[in-house]
Amino acid sequence: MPEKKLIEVREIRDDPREAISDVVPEDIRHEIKKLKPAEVWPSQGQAPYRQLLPGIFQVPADWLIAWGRKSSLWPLTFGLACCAIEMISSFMARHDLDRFGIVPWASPRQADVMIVSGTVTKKMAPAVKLLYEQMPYPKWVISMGACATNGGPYTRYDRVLQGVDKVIPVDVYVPGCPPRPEALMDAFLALQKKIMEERGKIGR
Amino acid sequence: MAQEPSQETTATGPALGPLAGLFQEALSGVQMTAEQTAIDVAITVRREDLLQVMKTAKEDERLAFDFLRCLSGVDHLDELEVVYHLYSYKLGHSAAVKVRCPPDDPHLPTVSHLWQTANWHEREAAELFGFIFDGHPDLRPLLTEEGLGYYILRKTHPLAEIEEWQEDYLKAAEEKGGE
Amino acid sequence: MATEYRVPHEKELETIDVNVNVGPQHPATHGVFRMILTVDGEQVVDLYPVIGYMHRGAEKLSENCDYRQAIGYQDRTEYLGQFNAEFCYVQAVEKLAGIQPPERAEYIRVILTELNRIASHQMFVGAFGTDIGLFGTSFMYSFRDREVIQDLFEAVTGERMMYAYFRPGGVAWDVPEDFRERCREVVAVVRRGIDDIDGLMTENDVIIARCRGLSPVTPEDAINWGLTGPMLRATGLKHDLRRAEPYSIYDRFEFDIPTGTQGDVYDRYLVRVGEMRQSLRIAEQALEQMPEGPIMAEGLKRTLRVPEGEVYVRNETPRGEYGIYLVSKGGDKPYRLKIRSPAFCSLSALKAMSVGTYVADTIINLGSFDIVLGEVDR
Amino acid sequence: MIADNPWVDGLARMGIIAVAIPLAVIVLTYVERKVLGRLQMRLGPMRVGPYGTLQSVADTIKLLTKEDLRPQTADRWTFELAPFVVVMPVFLAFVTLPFTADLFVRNLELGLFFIVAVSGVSIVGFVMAGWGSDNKYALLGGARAAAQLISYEIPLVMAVLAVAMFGQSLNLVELVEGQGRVPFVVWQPLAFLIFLVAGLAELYRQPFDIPVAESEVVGGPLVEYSGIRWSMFQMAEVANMVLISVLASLLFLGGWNWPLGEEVGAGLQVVLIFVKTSMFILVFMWLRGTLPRLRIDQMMAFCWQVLLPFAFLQIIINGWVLVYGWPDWVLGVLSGMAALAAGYLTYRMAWRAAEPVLPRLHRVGSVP
Repeated sequence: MPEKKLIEVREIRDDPREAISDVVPEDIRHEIKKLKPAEVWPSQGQAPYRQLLPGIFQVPADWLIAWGRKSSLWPLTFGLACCAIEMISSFMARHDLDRFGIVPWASPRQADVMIVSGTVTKKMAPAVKLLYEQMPYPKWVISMGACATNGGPYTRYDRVLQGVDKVIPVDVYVPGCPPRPEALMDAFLALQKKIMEERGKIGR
Repeated sequence: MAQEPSQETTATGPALGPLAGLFQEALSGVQMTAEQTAIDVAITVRREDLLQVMKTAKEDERLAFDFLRCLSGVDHLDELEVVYHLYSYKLGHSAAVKVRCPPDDPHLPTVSHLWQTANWHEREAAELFGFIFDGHPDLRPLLTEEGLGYYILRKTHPLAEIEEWQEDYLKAAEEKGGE
Repeated sequence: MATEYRVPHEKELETIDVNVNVGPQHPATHGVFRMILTVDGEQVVDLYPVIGYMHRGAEKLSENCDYRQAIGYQDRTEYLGQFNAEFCYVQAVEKLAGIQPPERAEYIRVILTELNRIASHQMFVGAFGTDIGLFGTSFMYSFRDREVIQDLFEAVTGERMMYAYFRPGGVAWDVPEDFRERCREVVAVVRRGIDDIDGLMTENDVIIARCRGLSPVTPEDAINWGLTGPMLRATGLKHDLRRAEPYSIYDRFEFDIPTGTQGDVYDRYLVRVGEMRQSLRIAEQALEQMPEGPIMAEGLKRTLRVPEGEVYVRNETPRGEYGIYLVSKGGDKPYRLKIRSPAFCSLSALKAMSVGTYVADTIINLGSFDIVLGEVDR
Repeated sequence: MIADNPWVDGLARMGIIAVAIPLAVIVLTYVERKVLGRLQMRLGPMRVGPYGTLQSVADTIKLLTKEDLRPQTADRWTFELAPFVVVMPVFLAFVTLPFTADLFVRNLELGLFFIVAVSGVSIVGFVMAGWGSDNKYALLGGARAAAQLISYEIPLVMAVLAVAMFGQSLNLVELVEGQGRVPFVVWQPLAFLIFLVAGLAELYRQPFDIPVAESEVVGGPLVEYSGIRWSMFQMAEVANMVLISVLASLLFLGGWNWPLGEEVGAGLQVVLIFVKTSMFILVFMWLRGTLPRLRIDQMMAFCWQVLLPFAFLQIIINGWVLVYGWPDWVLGVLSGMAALAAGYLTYRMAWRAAEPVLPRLHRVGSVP
């Protein structure tokens, strides 16, 4: 019965229009499970590798690993609004964040830093949170511009989230509307400083 | 090259452009009022006549409005208004058609079958002002989430309150942690 | 080409379509646009666009601002062609309030607007090249020139992006003394830069093989779908608001309107590159004609009060017809401000233009729209 | 010979290879970023170490200490083993690859055959990664990778076969020694071009980066991988680039020979092979910076409609020349003419006014 089979095919196919009803569709909302046991990573103020290394190697290992992490911060390609243009500018030839070893990656799995560049609306917030959760540890967040920090000029509108820190933890706030590329660069340097200061403890 | 369109006048001296007359000619049986805005002629029609007016505006030889520029909703508190800005690539003239409806019965006929671009414009107006465009193929919200329950761009909807600053949050968290 | 329909054989391998979610975070969506592709292998059979991830109420907030304060929201709405949006807004206020800006202000506005158009198209060229697979090289080349333009804007307005420099009645302050010389330098640099982009992309065989003949559009369809600007001109219709309904002082300049032939992706690209050259011509002419004199209309109050009325002002911005529908009921705040955004209207045609192409084609098709999400969602 | 015992000797040589490949990958990653930076009018890495030389070291440290995620819905073993399946063939192929006349692990009699056979395995790894990730992008990318890598394997093998026919051997050292002063590229330019293009496609780099296209499928099969597993894919890619470059310089550019003399000292041999290999690597990087991506159907059409027929043509020409004992220059002329024809055909294909792509809604299995 070929006709019947045709209808079956139609039924199996999930209608994209139905998937819209929720903010985040089912097909990108799978649970993320860490490979390591959950109690290893969020250790008590200590990075997990410290529990494996003998004491004498811990200090150099802290320094080396923190140095590696701060020297290759890969941000997530994630333009939200106007600030995204300045973010792109800072990756371009004039400002060239690649000098610091900062190259953008499109997949959250390979990213270390999330630059929230622009207004986060309430419709977008679940997606931002999901992207943050998809990033592997250790991970950092830079809130770029006034909109991401507290809503900026749009803070009094109904559908705008008043600051991305209501959804995900933020490490560095960059002021400005939009911040100049130099300001973003400064944020990266501040983040590098923070990583060096937090060495041995990262593994939140 | 071309000079400013002849119907253009300053806001101080509104002289009715020739388009108003064309509308009267083409739609003889329809009750309408014409006024001159700063650039275009604006025709106000009743909502029962809207579909006929739009159909004529698109298909009549003298009007030939083949392009719907913009569709805006306006909340006049006592009435809701939809303004259709039309343009004719063929004849190079433009006009606005206005239609009003009461806020508690915001039903209007759709024009998305005449101009496909009206599809999204009507969806947007419907979700932000609460219009119901009868005959629209898919009137679900476009810009906001579904099931919001209120219409943001209506004048009665207030702006959001500014939430507490993060500093306050941090202080509160510290106090909690300290206790 | 529609393949002939046949009923699948009983034992034939049965296939189902897969939904692929693209966005809101995806390198090819230029922001926070999302589309759900239903693909049959590599071919797109259905597409559902989702917008509104950046709906942040520029219209509502402008209605609660002073007439001059609302300029800032125009910048942030059209964040690639900021001057274009500001221009449209201040014209709307001027039309309603009956203000006539002085000559010099008009010329400054035209020069900056045209340079801003180039900057926006540079962004398009860069993003388009990345969509099509260039490893950032097109971006680097176009941003080299974009930075030069932005430097000029910074010297004039003090900001790199959100200028808020045009005011109802003129411009905020006069341009620097060496404006003419700097502008000429910028024009020369940008002209060389466009030649570089030509060499990198326009005659690239791979780009031609990818883009030519991809999702062509007829003028009738384009008008029906509400496409404006370069998208419309690519179909061969010679329609530019700067010519068709000349606003400001655009009737004083000589420029051509670049058009395509069949409205495909390659034509849209070519039209934009052609427009960059025309904008340079306009800017050069305006520089030569620019008079000395006041830059602000006289007799303006500190708080601008606009008489009752309404106006729909439309400008030709990099993406097409940008319209401001401004309703005033007297007082110092706009009663209603509606932004007719060109990218919003073009995007509504995305489904019709993409169904039947390959996944990779859909991506560059979307890239050729040159959407700005701030303007789509407002 | 490093040691007298063949086992100790072999293990020592393998150890050198196992250390040298990751080191070469680290260096090449840095070089690639620098070269691409220069192509794009910027500096590239500058801050980490002098002139950014420690950049890839820092990247490696970071990737090794990064969390290794696996999506909950992923197919566990397929997902976790895929990087190894991709990396292992590359290391295996290096086992028989001679760098100079006596710098190799083992010189197999069927060395060329071994390399071709082993490097075909990595396709399985991509399909595993694409399937196991439970991600639509990865699935699309895996399917694309399977289609592309299998298709381009055939012209690659054909080009290699042409060389083996002409060189009368499958032993790489013998093939290189047989070239002497005049490298094979002079006699078989067509095979050289086909090898280069197919090799580029095997590396899935621009313009053939369709499986991992960033603006379409966001890294394809690699999209769900993080940390060390992802870096294994990267290592496989760069090591593969070295493999193809070394192979190209061995098979077509005469390896450690040069036109100026028959007897080449060991030091000069290393320099020669290094220069020739670097040349190919730089060409690959240059192409990456300047060429956009092809569409999948164009890429497949190019393989099956241009590369494969011309590869067969090269083999037929070789057969004529060998059977009838014609002089070598006939082969060179015929192959050169065929190469020009192939180039012209490719040019025509690109410039041909494409037919408008019309919506094709009626498909097999859809409701009419």
